[in-house]
Amino acid sequence: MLKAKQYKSGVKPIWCPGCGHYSVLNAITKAFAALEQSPEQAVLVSGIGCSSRLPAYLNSYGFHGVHGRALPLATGLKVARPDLNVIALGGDGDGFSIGGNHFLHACRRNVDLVYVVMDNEVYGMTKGQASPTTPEHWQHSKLTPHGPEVRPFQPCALALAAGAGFIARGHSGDPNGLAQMLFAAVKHPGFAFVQVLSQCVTFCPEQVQWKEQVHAESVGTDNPAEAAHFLHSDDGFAKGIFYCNPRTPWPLPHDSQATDLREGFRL
Amino acid sequence: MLKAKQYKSGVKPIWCPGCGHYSVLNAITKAFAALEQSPEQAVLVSGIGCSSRLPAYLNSYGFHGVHGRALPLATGLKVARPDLNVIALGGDGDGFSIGGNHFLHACRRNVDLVYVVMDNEVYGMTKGQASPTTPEHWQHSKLTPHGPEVRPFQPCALALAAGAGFIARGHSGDPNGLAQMLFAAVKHPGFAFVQVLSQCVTFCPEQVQWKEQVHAESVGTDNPAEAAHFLHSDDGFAKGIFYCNPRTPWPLPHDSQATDLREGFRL
Amino acid sequence: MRNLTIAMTGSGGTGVVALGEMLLRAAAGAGYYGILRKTFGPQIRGGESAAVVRLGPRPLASFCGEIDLLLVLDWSHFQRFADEIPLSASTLIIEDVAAGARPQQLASELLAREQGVQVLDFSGLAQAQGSAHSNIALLGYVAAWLGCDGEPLQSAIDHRLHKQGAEVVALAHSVARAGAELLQQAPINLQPPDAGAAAESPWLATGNQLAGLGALEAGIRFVAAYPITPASDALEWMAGRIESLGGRLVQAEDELAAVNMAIGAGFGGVPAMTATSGPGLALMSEAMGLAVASETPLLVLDVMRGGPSTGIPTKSEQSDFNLAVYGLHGDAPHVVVAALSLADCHYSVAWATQLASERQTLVLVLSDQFLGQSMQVLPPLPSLPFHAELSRASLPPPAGADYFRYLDTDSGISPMALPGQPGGEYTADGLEHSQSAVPSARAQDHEQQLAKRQRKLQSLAASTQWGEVSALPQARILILCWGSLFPVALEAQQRLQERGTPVTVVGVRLLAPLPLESLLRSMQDMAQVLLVEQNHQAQFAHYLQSQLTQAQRAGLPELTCYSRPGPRLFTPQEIMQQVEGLPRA
Amino acid sequence: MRNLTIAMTGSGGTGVVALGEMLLRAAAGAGYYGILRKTFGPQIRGGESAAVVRLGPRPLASFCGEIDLLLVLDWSHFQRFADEIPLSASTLIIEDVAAGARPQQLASELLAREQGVQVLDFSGLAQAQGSAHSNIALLGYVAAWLGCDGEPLQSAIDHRLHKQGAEVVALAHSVARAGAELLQQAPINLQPPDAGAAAESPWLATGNQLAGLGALEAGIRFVAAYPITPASDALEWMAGRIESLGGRLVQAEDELAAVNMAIGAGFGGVPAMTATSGPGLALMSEAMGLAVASETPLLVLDVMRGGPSTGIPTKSEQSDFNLAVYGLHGDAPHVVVAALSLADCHYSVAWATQLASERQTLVLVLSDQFLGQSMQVLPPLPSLPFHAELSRASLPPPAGADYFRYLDTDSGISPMALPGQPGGEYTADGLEHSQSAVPSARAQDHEQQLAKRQRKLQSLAASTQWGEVSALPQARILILCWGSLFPVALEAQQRLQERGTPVTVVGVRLLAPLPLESLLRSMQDMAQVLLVEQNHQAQFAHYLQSQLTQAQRAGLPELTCYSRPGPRLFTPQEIMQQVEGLPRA
Ligand SMILES: Cc1ncc(C[n+]2csc(CCOP(=O)(O)OP(=O)(O)O)c2C)c(N)n1
Ligand SMILES: Cc1ncc(C[n+]2csc(CCOP(=O)(O)OP(=O)(O)O)c2C)c(N)n1
Ligand code: SF4
Ligand code: SF4
Ligand SMILES: [Mg+2]
Ligand SMILES: [Mg+2]
Repeated sequence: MLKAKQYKSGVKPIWCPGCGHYSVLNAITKAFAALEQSPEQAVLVSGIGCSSRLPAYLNSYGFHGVHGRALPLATGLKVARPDLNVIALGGDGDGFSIGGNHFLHACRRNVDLVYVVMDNEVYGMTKGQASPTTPEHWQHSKLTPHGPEVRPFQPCALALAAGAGFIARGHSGDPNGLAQMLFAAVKHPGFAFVQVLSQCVTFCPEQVQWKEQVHAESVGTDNPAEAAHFLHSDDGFAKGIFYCNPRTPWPLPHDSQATDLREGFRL
Repeated sequence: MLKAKQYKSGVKPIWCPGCGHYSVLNAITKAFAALEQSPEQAVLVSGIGCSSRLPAYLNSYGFHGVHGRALPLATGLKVARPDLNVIALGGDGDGFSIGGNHFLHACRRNVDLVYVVMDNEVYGMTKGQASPTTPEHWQHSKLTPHGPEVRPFQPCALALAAGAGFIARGHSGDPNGLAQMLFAAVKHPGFAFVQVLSQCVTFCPEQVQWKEQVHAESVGTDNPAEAAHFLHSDDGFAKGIFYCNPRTPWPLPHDSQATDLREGFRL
Repeated sequence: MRNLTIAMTGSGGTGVVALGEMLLRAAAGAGYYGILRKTFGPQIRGGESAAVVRLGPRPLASFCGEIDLLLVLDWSHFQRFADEIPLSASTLIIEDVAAGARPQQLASELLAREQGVQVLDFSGLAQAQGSAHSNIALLGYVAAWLGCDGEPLQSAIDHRLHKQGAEVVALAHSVARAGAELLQQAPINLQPPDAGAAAESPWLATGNQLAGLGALEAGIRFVAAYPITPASDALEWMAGRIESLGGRLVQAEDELAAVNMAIGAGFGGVPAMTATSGPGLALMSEAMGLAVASETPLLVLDVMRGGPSTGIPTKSEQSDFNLAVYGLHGDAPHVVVAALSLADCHYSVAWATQLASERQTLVLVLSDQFLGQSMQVLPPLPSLPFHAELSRASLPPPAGADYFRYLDTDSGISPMALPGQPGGEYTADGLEHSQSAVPSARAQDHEQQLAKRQRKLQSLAASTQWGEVSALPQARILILCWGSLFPVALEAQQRLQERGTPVTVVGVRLLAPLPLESLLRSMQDMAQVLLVEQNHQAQFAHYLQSQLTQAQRAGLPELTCYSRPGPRLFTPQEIMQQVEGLPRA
Repeated sequence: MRNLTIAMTGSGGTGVVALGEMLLRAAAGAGYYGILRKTFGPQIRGGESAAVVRLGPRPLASFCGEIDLLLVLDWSHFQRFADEIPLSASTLIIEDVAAGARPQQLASELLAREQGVQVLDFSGLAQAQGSAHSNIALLGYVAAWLGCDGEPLQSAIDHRLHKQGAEVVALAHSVARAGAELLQQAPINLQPPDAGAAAESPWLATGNQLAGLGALEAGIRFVAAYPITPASDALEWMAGRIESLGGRLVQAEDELAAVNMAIGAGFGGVPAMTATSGPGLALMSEAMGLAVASETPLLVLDVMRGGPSTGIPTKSEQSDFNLAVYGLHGDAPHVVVAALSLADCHYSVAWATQLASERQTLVLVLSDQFLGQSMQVLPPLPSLPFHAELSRASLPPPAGADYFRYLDTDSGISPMALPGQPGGEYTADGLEHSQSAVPSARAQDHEQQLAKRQRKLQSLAASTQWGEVSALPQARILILCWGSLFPVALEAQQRLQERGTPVTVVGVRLLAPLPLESLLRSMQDMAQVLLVEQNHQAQFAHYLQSQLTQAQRAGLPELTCYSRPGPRLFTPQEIMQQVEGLPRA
């Protein structure tokens, strides 16, 4: 049995001091300790972004792929190697902007993965442009000087509409709570989506206020209509497991006899 | 004033006899007649698929782009040329599989476009593979011999969660009703999504039954929670304008004085 | 040694494609070898279609430019195939009474021809039995002429129609018999091709199916793909079989997902692939670079079609060469292999499967619509010695704390740990990295890793699988080609020899890294080298030139390049014409 | 004519980059020309960073390998820049007392050097005034030495800090003054560079900004893009300005959307572009083919970084050449242009903007991180005669019912109707099509359209803008390069001439179609040709060879290629060394 700290790789994170992603890293190691995860059986798969650097900081296997493609990479791995505990992770830009299509289809496909999005409502790595979850009138990027002027994405509501069976939101200010959530997500059979409010102190210093804004909710339901209702009236700062409705993960097992591949070619 | 027929180009459709897409073509010409649309001011933009061949059959401008990218093509055109009436269209594969990300972001971005998806729950053009809207246990494709085994996409529910301001569903069996819907969609300021159940007689002959299954609903609402409730309990065959909540289309106008581009370079 | 080519045209519903398939199968049953090509208009159903069957006593891997017999069930749209079905004065034409008006342009020409047009009442024969299938009557008629109207024809019909029930099959048998009987009253004024002694149990297969076979036999156990013509049927063939081997096929939401899924599986140690065509390959470019940089095995099959852009989706062309060889950003060395025939789809894909695992990188296989979708009668293919897992297993296991995933070894190949293996934990990365897999922007690491990734492929250029050489002792002319032009060039070789012009033919299987020494050796004693390829820009020819040093180039015979795009298939005749037009040939 | 290079290093928070920028601006105000390069570690904040400023009396467009003065605010991580800041025995080092321990490897070397290490108390100076900004004290000190510590320094500080309020500015002024005063007690044991008579009102700009300027001035009115280093700041510059010209910039959800949006706008007649770097360019491959096939104007700016895959995002390399030139599926001719200097980003992008509209196709411009993110003092750039709309308007209007969008004209350019124009209605298509824009799979249409799309670019190869030639009369050696190596080669030329070796330098701006005649002309009288480029595989060199016929190649002088990857910048010295190592030079 390993302690939480023993899941770290020793590679020093590149993150800014105060970045929320540190807490997510800690929450993962805590969850691993609780899960008694053997490091070689876990694989952390990510895209590109500050958040996506995380796999290298863990003592497990990892794949730091290309921007936006953590989910297909993880899907291929998990389908090919169902014995592994595969956790996909990344940022809001990686997951909801360039990776939006894979997010939808992963929710629907329901492969037994955990997907953690460290949502800081900004592109940290590329120095502060708006992401899909950026507030409509946030004017701190030169690329969108008037603000995005577009309504922010609702990741949890979308996950529900797309068919995800486990939907939760955590906060980097509460790594213990987050660790528990991740524990549940790993245990959940099928696709589990965890949105983590994880502040970017460099480009959105206002996010340190989040610790005052988040509020725990115990709305856990397995009823999609109830969940939809809740998520459509949500202020974005509720914390908790909102929806949990396990179904058999994909791919389903099929009976198939051994085939002579060459059979069909013979006249 | 042109008659509906006068909006056709004379190029003979490649569609199979009985294909639902013929009716969608007719519905568009009817809507154009009702709108007194001048052909040169309308542009039909599509991706790839049987459905996406439609622009060539109209007398307007058109762009038959690449698979899945009708919406960005249309978005660029409309933002650059707000004077035009831009209608994006295509199939369920084009729009919800490869094009899923653009669908989400177009709903959210709310550019003043109409997007018509001719949903036949199959890839017609490539000879009958499952699409995102294909029923879970449809086993008629050799590519997915056990069926997709994945829950079908809910295009309207997703459009709502993604932020679309106009959401409707029509049926190719009712071209007049569809024409009225398209009329309303064109008049709607901002992004308008119209899902059309349009049968593929060749690969899903069972879809001719749709005409018995569809039922008109007058649920039009501007309340997202109500709409969400309805769409989450929908059987997929309701017809009508489900949600209509206009907001100012993107891009918003900004005051901006003429700038000397070279100014900032001087010491 | 007489071969013969039979073309069939009709519009949707007349069943010419079914006719072609049953005819090929029946002929194969009677000892013929042969090959079948289907061609369609853009319509999914109800449009024009055609099939061309070539039959003879030896395996036939290509078509020639001549049509000996044209069977017409419906003349409408015939002009659309004018390029693909070139009639000559000696083409015998047999048409159904109900075939409709002959095409204007052809009408006068047809009347003035050496061989007349024979009009027969196949529809009437069918109708007399209550069937609408004039194609079956025609099938019986032609089968009788070929001498395969007995058991071979019956089982071809059974094979095609058995799912439609016993009644349909019985009716078809009797319509076919009526057609066969017609031959006695209306003989075909043409000698049938020679039948041979076909192999014990010959195979009937398309190149796409054989590619799938090669992949699965060599160990592919994960496929992710997005449907696209003309690659889909390779995927469909695998989809029905991979699960019985313990593998899985995923229909992905798009090509970006497909290729990344395959990379994920490959990272997990499961040999993985995707298949696509030009537009999909373009979309995969970024992720293919990831496979290169992260050194993850990845097999990509590109079944080429006419380009650029959506182009001509249902027709063949060799125009994705540039994208396949050069289309990644950064310095991204990888392997590109081209299948040299339908049967070679099996070989090339199996070899490529092993290479991807062995070299831990992207291996691209180029096939094309012609290879992929044509159907051939061929002798049973041998089992091949290519195995993805074996070659993977031969790598040294990671050595605990000192394990360097990207170790700079002599061979350039580093030990690859697999998830689940304790002590091998590392994070694969598309960022440049040090030997220990930690991201690095240092010049030293970058140069080391770039060199290593290049080096691990270099030895491949010397592999015996690099290509196929068909040498003739006195040849002073070399025909150099790649991919699906190889069988065409071989046929040109044979015909040229008959005319007293011996040529040697080389088909290049390994396009990158280019097997330069072997190529130079094959060129060295030649007076002329003719490069042939099927694209507009002579893509391979330019590439070959780019790889030669000034000195090498100076020492070479003159290189002449004959390159033209699809959709017309290459014929032996046009290659012969080029050979005969060479300066001093 | 003395230039001088000053490097500054620190860790995050010490403000070396701000120091560099203010120093360059202050120096420019005092008549210096100069260039600034910033370099960062992977950290967004708090990591290591460095700046290098080169100053002199004439415009400086490149860096040399020598560091004359090293200013150290913090030694930690210095080793990370060892490749980029090569110290020599004659480098003068000035460090702040609080700079921390000198790096192990350097410590003994530093003690044994010709120039000592001067330790000064900049942090103390700042602290004495209640400021934490030792960088400002150092700035004042160096500015005094350069003679720009008066008004020029003040306005450089104002420019940088005015947004932070009057108090901050006032404090900075006084800390800077204290630094300046320190010079009297502690003079710098090095002669400052010569100041010149800088242009009337010199410019300070990065290549990315100048690319943006070129685009907007030539008529770009629509931009869609997805952020990526090092292209984002070109986009950010345009974002703040395009609306005042009536245009729009859209931040797209990904690169696939970005490039398709730009194509949509281009189809609408609005000159449109996107900008990206390697990974994004790879994702755009499919849609770029659409622009080619549908003949839609499209400008794509690729600011290259280290590859393959995510590679080295913040460093420069010329390794996207292959992807840019070859990376589309099918036969897809298009234009590729490379910017030859920071100032040339303006010229090349403006020209490319016009070309895209004029030739109705994809024009790719290659810039790189060095050009894009370095900042230069330069004379005001002239207005250019390139205009996208003008050239578009010169096309004949569609002629009603007979309008053929893809008419096979002599020039290959067909009249392009714009939506809104009655009588011009057509459907642009990526499917192969006839002249009248109706989809077609016929060989005749395919060949005609392929030839037309190729032909419309061919005349470009003869355009006067093809490249820049800096010829010396007696030169028998040619240095051939492209993109950002041109200024480096020019500096090598100048230094070689000083040593009595005259060479000619050619920088190729038009990479595709290749201006072969001009290149052959420039090579013909040479004894040696040295190709230099910054990538691992010698991508351009191979391409050049691929374009030469056997005869052309035989007639050429020997071609030697010197190619190496980033992240190290190329220096004039290493090019000189190559020239001097040439066989008979
Ligand atoms: C194909 C591609 N496009 C763009 C980029 C540039 N890029 C790198 S990270 C990033 C955004 C990261 O934002 P997010 O996912 O929110 O992560 P964060 O840095 O905020 O944790 C972008 C746009 C890239 N690497 N690849
Ligand atoms: C990049 C790319 N991938 C795949 C294809 C192949 N393809 C063409 S149409 C199509 C699906 C069309 O289905 P849908 O959009 O539902 O239209 P339908 O034919 O059913 O009307 C596919 C997969 C392609 N043309 N381009
Ligand atoms: S830029 Fe933001 S997201 Fe990135 S490391 Fe810094 S604080 Fe974290
Ligand atoms: S295949 Fe289906 S969708 Fe396509 S034209 Fe035929 S009926 Fe319509
Ligand atoms: Mg983020
Ligand atoms: Mg469909």
